[in-house]
Amino acid sequence: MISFTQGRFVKMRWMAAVLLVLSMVVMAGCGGNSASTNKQSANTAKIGVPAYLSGAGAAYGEAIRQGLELAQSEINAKGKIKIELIFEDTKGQKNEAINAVNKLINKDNVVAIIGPTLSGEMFAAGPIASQAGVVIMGTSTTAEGITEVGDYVFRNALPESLAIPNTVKKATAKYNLKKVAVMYSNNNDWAVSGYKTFMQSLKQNGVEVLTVETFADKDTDFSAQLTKIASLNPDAVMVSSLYQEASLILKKARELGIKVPFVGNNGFNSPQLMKIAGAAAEGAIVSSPWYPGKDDAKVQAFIKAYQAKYNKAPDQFAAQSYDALYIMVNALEKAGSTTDRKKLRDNLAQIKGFQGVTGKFAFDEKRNPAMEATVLIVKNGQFTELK
Amino acid sequence: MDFILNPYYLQIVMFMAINAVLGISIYLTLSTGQLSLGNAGFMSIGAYVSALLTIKAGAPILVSVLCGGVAAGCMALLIGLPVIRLQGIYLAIATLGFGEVVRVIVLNLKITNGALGISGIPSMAVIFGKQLSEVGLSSGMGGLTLQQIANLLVLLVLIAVVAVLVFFCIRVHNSRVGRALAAIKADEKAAEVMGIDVTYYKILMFCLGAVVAAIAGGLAAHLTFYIGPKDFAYHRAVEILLFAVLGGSDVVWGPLLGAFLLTALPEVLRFAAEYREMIYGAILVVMMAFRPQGLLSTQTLRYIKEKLGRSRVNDTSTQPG
Amino acid sequence: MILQLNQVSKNFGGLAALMNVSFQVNRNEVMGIIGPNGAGKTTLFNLITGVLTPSSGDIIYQQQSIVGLKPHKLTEIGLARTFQNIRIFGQLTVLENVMVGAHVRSKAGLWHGLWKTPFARREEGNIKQRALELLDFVGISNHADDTAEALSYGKQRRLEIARALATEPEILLLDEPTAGMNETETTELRDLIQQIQVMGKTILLIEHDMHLMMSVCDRLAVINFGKKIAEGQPDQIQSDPAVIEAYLGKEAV
Amino acid sequence: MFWQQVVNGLTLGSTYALIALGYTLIFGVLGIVNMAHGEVFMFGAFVGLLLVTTFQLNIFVAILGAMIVGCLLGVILEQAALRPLRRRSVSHLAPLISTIGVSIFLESLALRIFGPQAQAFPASVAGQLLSIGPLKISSVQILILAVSFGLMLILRFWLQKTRIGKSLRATAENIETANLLGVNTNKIIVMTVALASGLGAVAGVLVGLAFNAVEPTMGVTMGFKGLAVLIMGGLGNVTGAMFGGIILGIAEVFSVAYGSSSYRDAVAFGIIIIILLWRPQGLFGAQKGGH
Repeated sequence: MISFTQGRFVKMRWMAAVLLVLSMVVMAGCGGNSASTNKQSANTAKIGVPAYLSGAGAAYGEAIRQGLELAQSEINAKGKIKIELIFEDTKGQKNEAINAVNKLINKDNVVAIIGPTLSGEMFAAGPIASQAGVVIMGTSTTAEGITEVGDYVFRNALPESLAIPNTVKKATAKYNLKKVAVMYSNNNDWAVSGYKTFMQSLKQNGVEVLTVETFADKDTDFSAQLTKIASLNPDAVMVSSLYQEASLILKKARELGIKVPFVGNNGFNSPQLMKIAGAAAEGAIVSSPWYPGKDDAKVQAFIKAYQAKYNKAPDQFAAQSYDALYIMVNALEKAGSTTDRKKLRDNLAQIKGFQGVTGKFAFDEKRNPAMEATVLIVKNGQFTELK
Repeated sequence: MDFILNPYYLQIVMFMAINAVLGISIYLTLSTGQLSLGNAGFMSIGAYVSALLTIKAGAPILVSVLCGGVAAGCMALLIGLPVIRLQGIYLAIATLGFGEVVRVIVLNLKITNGALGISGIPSMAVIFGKQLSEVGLSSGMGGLTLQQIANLLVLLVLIAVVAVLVFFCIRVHNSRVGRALAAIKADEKAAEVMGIDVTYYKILMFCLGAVVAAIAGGLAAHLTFYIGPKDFAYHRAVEILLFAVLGGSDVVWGPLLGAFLLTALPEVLRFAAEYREMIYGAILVVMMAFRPQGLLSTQTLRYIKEKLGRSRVNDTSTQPG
Repeated sequence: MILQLNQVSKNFGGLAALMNVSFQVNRNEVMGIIGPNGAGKTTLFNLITGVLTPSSGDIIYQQQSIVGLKPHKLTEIGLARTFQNIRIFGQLTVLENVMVGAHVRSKAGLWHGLWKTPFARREEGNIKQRALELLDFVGISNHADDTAEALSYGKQRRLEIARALATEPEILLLDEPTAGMNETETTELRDLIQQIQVMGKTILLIEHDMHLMMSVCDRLAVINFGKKIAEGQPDQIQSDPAVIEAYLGKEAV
Repeated sequence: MFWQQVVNGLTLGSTYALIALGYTLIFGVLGIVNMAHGEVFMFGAFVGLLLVTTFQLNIFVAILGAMIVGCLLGVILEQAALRPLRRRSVSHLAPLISTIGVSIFLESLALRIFGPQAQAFPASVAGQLLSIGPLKISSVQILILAVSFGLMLILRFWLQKTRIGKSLRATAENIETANLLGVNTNKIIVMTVALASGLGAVAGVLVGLAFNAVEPTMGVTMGFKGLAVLIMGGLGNVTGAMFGGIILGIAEVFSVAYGSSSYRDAVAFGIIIIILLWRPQGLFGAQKGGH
């Protein structure tokens, strides 16, 4: 026996809640319509791109999107094969990546997938694409064992297991390293993978590891770790992390008077490193297939076009995704079909001698890239080749 | 049928079922008016324990999932005992902290493979497929491929789990214990003075919630090939909370509705993915301000039942003519 | 003698709410506790029912110290109470409220509830039967299926009493049961208290309505500023100078 | 190394304390854990950053600006997420859930507006590095220490001695009674939330300065630490928040210096669990128990 006024309030609240849900459903309906209006012609290849477009790592997804879109506009202008890109936001989460990949394969009927952004996402989504017989190619998934999850899983991201030994070897020889400290972000799968490779190649080069310090992605205070490292006087510090933490580490380290070289994994490989760390970035060393300073017409043209379109310098994520789409188109042309998934896979696996902005490229028998990396060092605020 | 055979929709329905189980887990804890923000942590215990048991010890999935549940239940008991005597706020924060501690431990243990997570977990679909082909169904049946049958079986298993849990909740709700829980939720002190062992029931439901969350984790691990510490962070705990807040936590159908809506909406709202978190946040605030009991409450159910009852009465009255 | 307080004190921070209060309650009597607002009466109830623990002193119930026992244990051994500011379970139905009271006298756990075993069914049936009887007894059985919060104030008080009786107490503690009631309701409540006494229960009663107290109580204890200042039969109390001073101030003496 | 680590711990600890003061103030008056406090802190940091970089303002003006924006956010927070709940009796969990909603909203809003990358204050305002013997302390570190101790003292004085402070405490005791005594509790509550949020915003700028990074998820991480300090120092205890923060900072730094850095993030919550087992009222709380 609720009194009249109370009852009316209950009803109003109820209606407000229903309205909330209804409005969401209506919004959903509109979205569905706009998505289904896309039409395709015979020589259009639909390629799905699950990428980390919103959330903490959105910067990576954004660079990937821009690299792909630049390549798309160039390819479509040539006109032989037209590319339609369907982006899906994975928010860097595994379940989202699974849903996105499933949607792209089964609802949008894409011929291939470029993405997802993170190695962890690939570990979950790769087997699904493989099972469905759809090529899935990572442009930034550098962790160990990625392509082992399925026969249709490819990547054109230089695995850390190739890049880091290259860097460590060169740095050890150049600076005569005897004892080093190692730091890595221990909640980032990819950085942990890099750390493991660091430890292995340090061992191979006979370098002593004084201490291993960890931190987490998005940490901002590294003073405790670096104070400890400073007291041990290492010849160099190896860091496996994303550029954001790497830059802050460099800043703090220089503040605390650590002047030795810092050797990084792929995370160092970004213009942002110099932007955030400023002068503190001097002496940071990294291996990269992407080297903007390269004396190569293709590279310079890419940088120019990218600058013109997005008003900023491309980073490796943009470069690698740019190349990825060209590699994909190459294979599509050879396959002679824009819809045959199996043919595409077999032709993609045969790619050799492709010349992209990240250098000469081929897939090895495990669908990992065989490419060369240049060891770079930051000098006067620029990446230059370490010779 | 085509709809449900499409792996994309199938996957979404499977995630709905997992989320429904998670919704039930928080419903159980909330049924004594306690808020646990650690359900993502319990979920990760379930996921890791069951994944490791399946991979390293070759245990059957059912056994490993249940072991995960038991492990989480024991952890919940350890935390619950000291904390539950305190105000509700303490449990919320302590469980929040617990989730973080579990995450850090998972990051540091060798057996959990740190941030790299565990990949190559045998999925239920693959295992069912294998078993089906062993009994001679390798070419499928009734126009369905082997893979499709296996997928449908997985879905059936998940729906069965949800059904069992719903049955459990409804039966408990309508029993002597359920009445005690409702009393505790309404007024803890009065309930205690009326002779209800409040601490016992609070711990019981907290642990049950943990067990159910862990079962969801174990099942999820065997759906997705890969688990990593990122899957069980704070945002996951908030998502689980959302199921109960949106759907309601008075009756078990509430969190189920919440789980269904919040799993389906992101898919239909893909174009608005960037605003999703913002919408989630807004839902929490708006629901608390205007309808804290959630979309479905006891009153709503009663209202719906009356409506249905009335229309049925009308039907029969017009029938004889 | 069913309940005995020995030198019970309670301090909050540095403030003494009760100081060395002693009295005893005999079986099947109605014992009243009176005193001005803030004298410590409800604190006394909270101490007896285990909601608070005394700072010192002892409380004996049926030859056994009950200090430190939890409230639900105390209900189990036969103490039940109502609250000064009504605390019913508003979202539950009236019937369910009373059935909650029967919790302590029933056993069906999760398992029985889950499978609706014959035992559980029988027990639920009995509880329900008993609850309906109690609702009838306090005179609100026509509201059994309403939500409790929809009841009028006076009926909520009766519901609280029915709920307390459902715990099958030996001794019933009523904290200002007529607060907010009109005259007819108060009279009805007096009858109810007397009926409960006839059932063989002991009643401990806090009340401001002197008229009611004098007519219903067998004995009274008077508390002022945390101290017991008098104890005895109603007519003795009425003429006790200390009580008159406490109630009417010094000038009146 | 030991003393440098102590300096590191003190710096970190005083930032934790700064955040915890805001939590504590709101809990002390309203009995609510404001889960959105971390995000207010983060917004404050961004506002300070914007004022310094885009509007080229002096850092102290920027701090003031951040404080004003923080106060405004606090008022909005109170109106949107707390006041509607106070009008009717809801579960004590409602404000917790509702402020979690605000925190998620603000975090993703910041991601949209400011982008996910960490941004830094220009080197010119980041403060100089002072060398005292073997120790290296930046001027910002000293500033933070001074500000947090100063704020603690001011808060204590203000709560205990001033008229507004007294009505604040009356409200904390019992909202209804305070209302009866003629305290305008609505006004007091808005003021409390605004003040706490303003403090949070200032803390954001200072922490952004000290660690040279401002980014949208900093609210969550720092907010969690603030919660840990809140429990550690005792809910609603100003002194407890101060010293709890410092203890946590030092404990974390020393867990790195003499233990394993990988367990650093578990220290805070490990402490919570120990405290709850051993002394639920917090290190500095009065012996009253959790109820």
